[in-house]
Amino acid sequence: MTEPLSFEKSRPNAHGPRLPDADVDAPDPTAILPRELLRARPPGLPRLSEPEIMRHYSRLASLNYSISEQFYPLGSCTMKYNPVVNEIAAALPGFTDLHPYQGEDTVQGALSLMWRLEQALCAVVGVDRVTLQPAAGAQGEWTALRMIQAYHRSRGDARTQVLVPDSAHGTNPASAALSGFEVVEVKSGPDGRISLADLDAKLSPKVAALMMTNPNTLGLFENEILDVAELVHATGAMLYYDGANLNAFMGICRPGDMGFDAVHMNLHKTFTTPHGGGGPGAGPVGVKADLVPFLPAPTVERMNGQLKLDFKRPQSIGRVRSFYGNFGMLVRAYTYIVAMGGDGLKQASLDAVLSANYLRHELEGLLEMSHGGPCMHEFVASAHNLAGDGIKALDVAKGLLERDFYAPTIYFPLVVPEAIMVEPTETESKGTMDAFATAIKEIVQQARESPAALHEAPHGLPVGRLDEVATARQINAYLQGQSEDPVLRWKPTP
Amino acid sequence: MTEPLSFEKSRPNAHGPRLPDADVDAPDPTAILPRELLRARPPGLPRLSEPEIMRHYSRLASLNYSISEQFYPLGSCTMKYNPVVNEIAAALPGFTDLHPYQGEDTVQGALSLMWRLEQALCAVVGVDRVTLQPAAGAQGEWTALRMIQAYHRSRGDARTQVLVPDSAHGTNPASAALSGFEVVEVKSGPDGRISLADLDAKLSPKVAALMMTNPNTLGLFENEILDVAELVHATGAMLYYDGANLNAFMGICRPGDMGFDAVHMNLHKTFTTPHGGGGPGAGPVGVKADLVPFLPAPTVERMNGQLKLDFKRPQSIGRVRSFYGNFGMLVRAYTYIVAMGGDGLKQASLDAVLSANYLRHELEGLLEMSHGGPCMHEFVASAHNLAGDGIKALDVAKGLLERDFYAPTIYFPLVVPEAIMVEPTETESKGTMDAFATAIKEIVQQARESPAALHEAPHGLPVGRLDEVATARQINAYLQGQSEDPVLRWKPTP
Amino acid sequence: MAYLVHSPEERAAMLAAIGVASMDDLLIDIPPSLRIPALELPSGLSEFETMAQINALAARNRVFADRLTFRGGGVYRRFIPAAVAAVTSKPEFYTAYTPYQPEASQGTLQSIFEFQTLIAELTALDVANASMYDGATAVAEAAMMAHIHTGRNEVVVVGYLHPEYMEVLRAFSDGRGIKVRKGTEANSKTAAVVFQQPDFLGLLVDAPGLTESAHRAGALAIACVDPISLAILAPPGEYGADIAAGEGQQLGLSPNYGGPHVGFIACRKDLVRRLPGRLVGAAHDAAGRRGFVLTLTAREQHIRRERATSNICTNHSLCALAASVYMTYMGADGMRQVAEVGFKRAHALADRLAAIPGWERAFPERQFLNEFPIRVPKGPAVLRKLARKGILGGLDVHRWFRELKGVLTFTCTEVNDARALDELVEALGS
Amino acid sequence: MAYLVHSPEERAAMLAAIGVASMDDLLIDIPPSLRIPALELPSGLSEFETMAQINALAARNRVFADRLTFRGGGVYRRFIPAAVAAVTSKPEFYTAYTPYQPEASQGTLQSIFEFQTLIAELTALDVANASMYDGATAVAEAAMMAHIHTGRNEVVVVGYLHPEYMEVLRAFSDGRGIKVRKGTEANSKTAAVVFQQPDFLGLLVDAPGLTESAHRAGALAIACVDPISLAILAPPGEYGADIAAGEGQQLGLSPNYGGPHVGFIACRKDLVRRLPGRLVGAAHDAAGRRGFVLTLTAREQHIRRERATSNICTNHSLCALAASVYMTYMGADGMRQVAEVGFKRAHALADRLAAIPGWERAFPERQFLNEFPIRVPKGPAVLRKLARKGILGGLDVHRWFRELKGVLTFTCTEVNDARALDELVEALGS
Ligand SMILES: Cc1ncc(COP(=O)(O)O)c(C=O)c1O
Ligand SMILES: Cc1ncc(COP(=O)(O)O)c(C=O)c1O
Repeated sequence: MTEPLSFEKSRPNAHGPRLPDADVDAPDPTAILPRELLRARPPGLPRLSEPEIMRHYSRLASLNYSISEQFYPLGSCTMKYNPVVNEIAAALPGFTDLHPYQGEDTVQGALSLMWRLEQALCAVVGVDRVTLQPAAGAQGEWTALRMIQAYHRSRGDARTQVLVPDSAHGTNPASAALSGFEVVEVKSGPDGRISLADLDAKLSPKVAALMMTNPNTLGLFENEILDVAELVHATGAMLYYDGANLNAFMGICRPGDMGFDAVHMNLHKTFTTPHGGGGPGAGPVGVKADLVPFLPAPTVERMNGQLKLDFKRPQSIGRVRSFYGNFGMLVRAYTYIVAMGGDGLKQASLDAVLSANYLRHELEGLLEMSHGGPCMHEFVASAHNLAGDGIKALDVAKGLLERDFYAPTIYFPLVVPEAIMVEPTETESKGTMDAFATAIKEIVQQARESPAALHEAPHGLPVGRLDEVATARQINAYLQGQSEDPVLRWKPTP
Repeated sequence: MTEPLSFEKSRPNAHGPRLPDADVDAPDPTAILPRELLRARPPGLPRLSEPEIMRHYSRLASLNYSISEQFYPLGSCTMKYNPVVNEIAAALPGFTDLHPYQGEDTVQGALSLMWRLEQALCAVVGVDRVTLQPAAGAQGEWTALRMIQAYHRSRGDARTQVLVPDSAHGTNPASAALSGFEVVEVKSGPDGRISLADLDAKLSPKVAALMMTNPNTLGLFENEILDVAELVHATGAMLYYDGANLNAFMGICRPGDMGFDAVHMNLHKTFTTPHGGGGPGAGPVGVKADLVPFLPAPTVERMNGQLKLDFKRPQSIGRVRSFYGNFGMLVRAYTYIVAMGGDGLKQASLDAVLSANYLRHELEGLLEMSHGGPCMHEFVASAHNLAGDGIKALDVAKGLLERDFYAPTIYFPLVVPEAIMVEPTETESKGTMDAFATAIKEIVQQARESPAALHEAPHGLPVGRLDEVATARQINAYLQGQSEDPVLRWKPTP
Repeated sequence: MAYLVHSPEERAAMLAAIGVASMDDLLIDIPPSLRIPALELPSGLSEFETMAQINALAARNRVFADRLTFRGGGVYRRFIPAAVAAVTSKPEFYTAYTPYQPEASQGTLQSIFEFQTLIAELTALDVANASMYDGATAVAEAAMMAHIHTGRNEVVVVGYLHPEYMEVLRAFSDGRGIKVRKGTEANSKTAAVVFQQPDFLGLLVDAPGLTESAHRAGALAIACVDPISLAILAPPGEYGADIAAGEGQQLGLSPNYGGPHVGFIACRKDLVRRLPGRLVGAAHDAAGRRGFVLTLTAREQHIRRERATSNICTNHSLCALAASVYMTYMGADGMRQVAEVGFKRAHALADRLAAIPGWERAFPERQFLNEFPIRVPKGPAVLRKLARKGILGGLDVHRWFRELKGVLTFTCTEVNDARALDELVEALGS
Repeated sequence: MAYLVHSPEERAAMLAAIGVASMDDLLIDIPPSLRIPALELPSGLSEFETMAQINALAARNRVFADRLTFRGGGVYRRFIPAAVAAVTSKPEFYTAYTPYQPEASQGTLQSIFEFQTLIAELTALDVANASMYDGATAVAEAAMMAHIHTGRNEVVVVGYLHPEYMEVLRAFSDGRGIKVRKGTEANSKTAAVVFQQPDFLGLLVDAPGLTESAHRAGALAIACVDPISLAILAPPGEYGADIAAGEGQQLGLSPNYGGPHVGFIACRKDLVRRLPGRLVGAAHDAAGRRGFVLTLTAREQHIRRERATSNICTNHSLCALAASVYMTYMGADGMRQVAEVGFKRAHALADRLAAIPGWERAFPERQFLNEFPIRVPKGPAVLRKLARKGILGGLDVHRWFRELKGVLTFTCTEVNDARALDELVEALGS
């Protein structure tokens, strides 16, 4: 099945929507506004009738794999079941129809939800306060680093470096750079954990913070985390927690207890807000007391039995985005937390760890494992052992697509060659994991017996492997004026 | 893609739902109720967690073709676009959460909707009153026949026969039989219309009614309808209109004006309530004044500015189902009528006729047409011309499935050999119809060049042609005690 | 005119392709005297204005909170898992037709096959059909099955069958010349004995005994059952009833002012060929893959025409799907739990109501599950008082049964939390 | 514990397969001192109880009817076609991740490609990206692009830019050592001139003139635009602005108490490599079939890490999808019509409000579209009075701008019908 672009289906004067009339006595814009402020040519939007539009998007939807239909073991992304009741909660008019500039007395339910969510997240990660403002994980990182920067500056301490492990996610160094820091990489040791020796070597009074995730991106718990924290704190630097991997230990242990000073969480991972094909998410940041004065404004505060938005925070780093965060996602995450409870969240993490270890065990012997077990909620395998047959991680991924599974994260973390990062989550059954292991077994066999066929995977999907290199080349040609086709957008054939 | 049965995925003690506790002091049922009234063995329902259930049904959904994704030219079924706003209207708590035994003063909005819908339907078909009670078209037929029966009986006239054209839908004779009538078939003439001569021959004082649809199931307007009506009425019989084909002439002409005394409508065809994979629908029946006393109770009446349910209808045929009809479907139909308006409904019918004639024209030369044109909103072609290649209507249907189209109605009406009944409706674009014509062209070519391949169609769907004969044989074996497999339900392997 | 597609240019192009000058040329078969100039209805509205109208209608209804709804009588407020609407609102399900082309309809077909199995399990009978319109027509169709099967022309209804089901049963019977009799005993003319368990008032009947006496007379036993009750109560199959029929609204469907709901019907093996409506069975393709098809269609109107077992065509598939999702979500344990919660709360409430001066249990010697009759002074006034406090009180059944003056039936389910019971009792006291 | 899957038996079987005795054996890497006994949160609830809590929270908010909402300030009530939610609520869209595997993500990829095209058409610029978090971050990222492109370290903001966008621009700039200056003129240090059209008060600015003067100083011109306004107003591409950025909430998204909404950003061809975030391009497979892929990823954090154009990863795809459905549904004509309806109603309202004794247009010499500032005596009291009557009156902008004491901005869109304007004026009179 394929589907043309809406632009390609468009016809002039196709039946369009009926809309209300103005019904007041007032002149047309063209009668009042100066000509140079008016649009000369109408925008080339497609013109399609409602029945055609609905079919168009229904057909597009059916071209996607998604958690709703497929196992989606995308490591580092915690693709767990998105509860339908969350969607109902978030669609309540009592939430969706609130204007962000309504009076606080008219939004006590919304503020209460934010307050309670903040309390719950504080309990999960062990911090003193949480800001719900950041729109996603990356923005949470940057928000936290700006608070750390403000903290140091407030003490007259102009620190210029941020340490980032070599296994870190790309947003970590990018967020550090966006905050004006120099990024210094810290090496992993042979056991996949951060090298204390290298850390020691890189630490200095110039260092503002070390960014870590735990379990790290190899799925391994940083068992020397307390030593790491001591080393870092000893130099006056702060410890930052990238919460992408929080699903590993809710109710089991807490980043705050490990010594982390600031923690971002991805509500669109751990707390089941759907990923939407690339967002929106939400990236709240929790901080220990030292950093509280620097939280973005406004915070939600309780005063005289009423909840208020507190904008008067003199040391605040200010605003990182408009309004109060992705409120709709906060509703979903809070609904999830209420339904799961403390007991449920803990069992979720236990099951996530159990599932990952089970699936890891089933794949051992088929794929190389990056490091010894046990793992936490995810593990990194490698297609390295298939290299002799000319097979790469990419081929394994495509072989999985062909077998009705989404693919694990591949080529990340960078420290593992041909990395295949698998995160089953707690909401996948043993039966599904067994079927996945069987698929990997088939693929490994196919790699040996008919690698050429595997190179051509996936078959039976809407398209085969797409030539991304050619695309990049064509864009280049366009940007250099050698071609009329922008490649990045549809253009009518002249 | 395939999907096991929920029963096959079930595991004992799989994580189930949390439910509220009773929270009151009261004994267990087992402590009070006599043992012989208690269940001995729990029912064998599947046990699955919510994430698994949602994936199960999501995967099942993706195995279906539907109007939302495919052209669905199922003749006689009017598979037009189902507006999404109808679903929103029907899901309003102000409608869904009404108990049927609430006081009338608390449901004035609901009664008003029913009242207005009745008025609108009266206007569309040209009758005096409409009952909204019947659950579907077939029930509407039966309801109307019972009213006609009651009418004759009220006049001391015990008529025992109902005339049904040979091209009629199966529900027509079945509904007549259910009402205790003897069914007498009336022949079609060579032009596909009812034969006046045969009608005349079959009419007698024993005849209670003639059931007709117009345009008839061949998509042809019964151009002698006024003569038919005169003949029928002259014998004291009534004329009944099967409204399945009403989409052909809303705003163009009215069954009431043609002489029909009772008219059923399929809201799930003409008025866009979705068909749900086999219902629920709604089959309101409109009647002329003579039949009004016999309408099912209750009707909605206006008294002192309030709307009331009127149960006191002494001549009523009584109730044909519980409560007041498929109210949720009435909401959808009314929403559609408001959005379309009189002008829109008329244009819908004009476009439906135009589309059918256009597609008919494009297919002429590829398939045989049952009769000459013009047609109304649908037309009947035949695979007869492919018989030389051993190709049947069924093969054409499967070839269409393979090409991402749902199939037309086949083998109906019975009067056309290898019938292929095509109804494009007004909500399919010219582009879609052109693509369909191209697909038929390909199939006709394939029928000539490689009929064996066409016999094996469809490829690429979840299953190939299923052996229905074997199924019937296995059921037979089960029913005769020769097999343990009920075939009609899943059974655990012992 | 919201849901049209063609542009004026396309209309012209199609007319030209057909080779006619105007739409009138396509409508030549319609006698000119029949043509009307326009449809006398208001003009179409924008979606925004349409919804404003519809919202205004919805706002003119009064919705009682589920927790404060104690009225049942065949339609109940229950917890409906969000999963249900998430499934039934999938366009792939709700915009498909009856699955005539099995290869392109496996989603619908498999879900019906699962529904048939779920109902068969719940009723402990051999086979269930794809669905009926509602409980009333399911019971009536069951009686028709018995009539065909036994060749007998009388149906005996024992006890308090839902009065609307009774009316529909009479309507169905009337056409076929079958006599419906209220009574207690079958005789040699009786095709079937019909009883409801629990009955319309919520009371339990001696289903095993009634079944046995029906069989003694050579009649079939038709049990009209509440599907949730079957998590606790003996199912028809366990006590030997031949046909089970009932209303599935409680399985995940909203009250909806009475519809659409869903009827179900299940029977013993030897009655399968008498079943009305659709039946789905397992089948295989040439490659040996399992799939599902409509089967035993020789019973149905499109094949058998006037000799069909029923005229039903469109049934209530999507509601059956809702019921399947509900039953699969709840499982046997979940259904048992909600049945027990309702039982306990109703028993607690019955005691508290019977303690109100002047109030008394209507049939104190009879057992009930989660709905029960209570005799009160001035029922209508009580109900009006409760309504003023936002409570939808019991159902006044006197409307249907002369002998039940002053009798209200109250219902409790898992949505009526303990605090709601307090509120009801307080409201009555005040 | 609603969303778990494993049975106790399966947990045991998996532990056994792994070869460990208990979960503790899998958690050995966690220092015992870090283990906590339990999470200090209430126990989980049933779905029914969960929703009772959430419904209670929602009920503690006051929703103003859309037709009686005259407050804007960056977030607007508009007609949202039902089609929008019908698309975005499809699980195939909302439960997918960023489309890393193109063969299994064509639905998401093609819809983003369409979004990019729609935004490019609307802004009349060459290329748009896949989406940003919101209007504020889109404007800030646009300024970062200008900084990278020109190598200059100052951004000049002209006129009334949304105060929250200004704050975010400052936050972004602060980290990168860029100076943000309010002013009117660019100079040789200026990377970009930023202006909003219409501005925060709803007033039109001389966008062509500002663009020209930016270019004269060698700076880029960044236009922060209202997408609906572009159906009427000259788009950035027509007057030569280099980058357009803005907030897409009006394109089919609810106010949602401020989010999620969606930011968009479009630019001239020569700035494409500076764009933050995802970009989708057309590609072909070996069989020549067209598909879509994420492309130019060398700009992004997962490849370029600390040298990426931005740190953005997860963006607002589903909101961009909503905007695409909206724009496709409305088409150029539909967008023009709603823009005109808002324009006319706002002009009618402005006249009526300015006629109230003591009230006067705040910038009578300036043009506006559908939002306008008006100076009133005792603004806060006026708003309180309106709120009591169910009307969400204008926005008091004094909160952000000291010079605008007593100034309220009122907004009209297609949802504020003529009768609603009457009600507003009547309420003010009473
Ligand atoms: C380890 C890690 N850190 C940070 C992020 C960034 O989060 P977001 O995509 O929400 O910005 C991700 C998400 O992909 C991640 O996996
Ligand atoms: C011509 C005709 N009459 C009657 C019916 C029966 O309608 P329903 O399926 O709603 O009972 C149909 C529907 O298939 C039909 O096409």
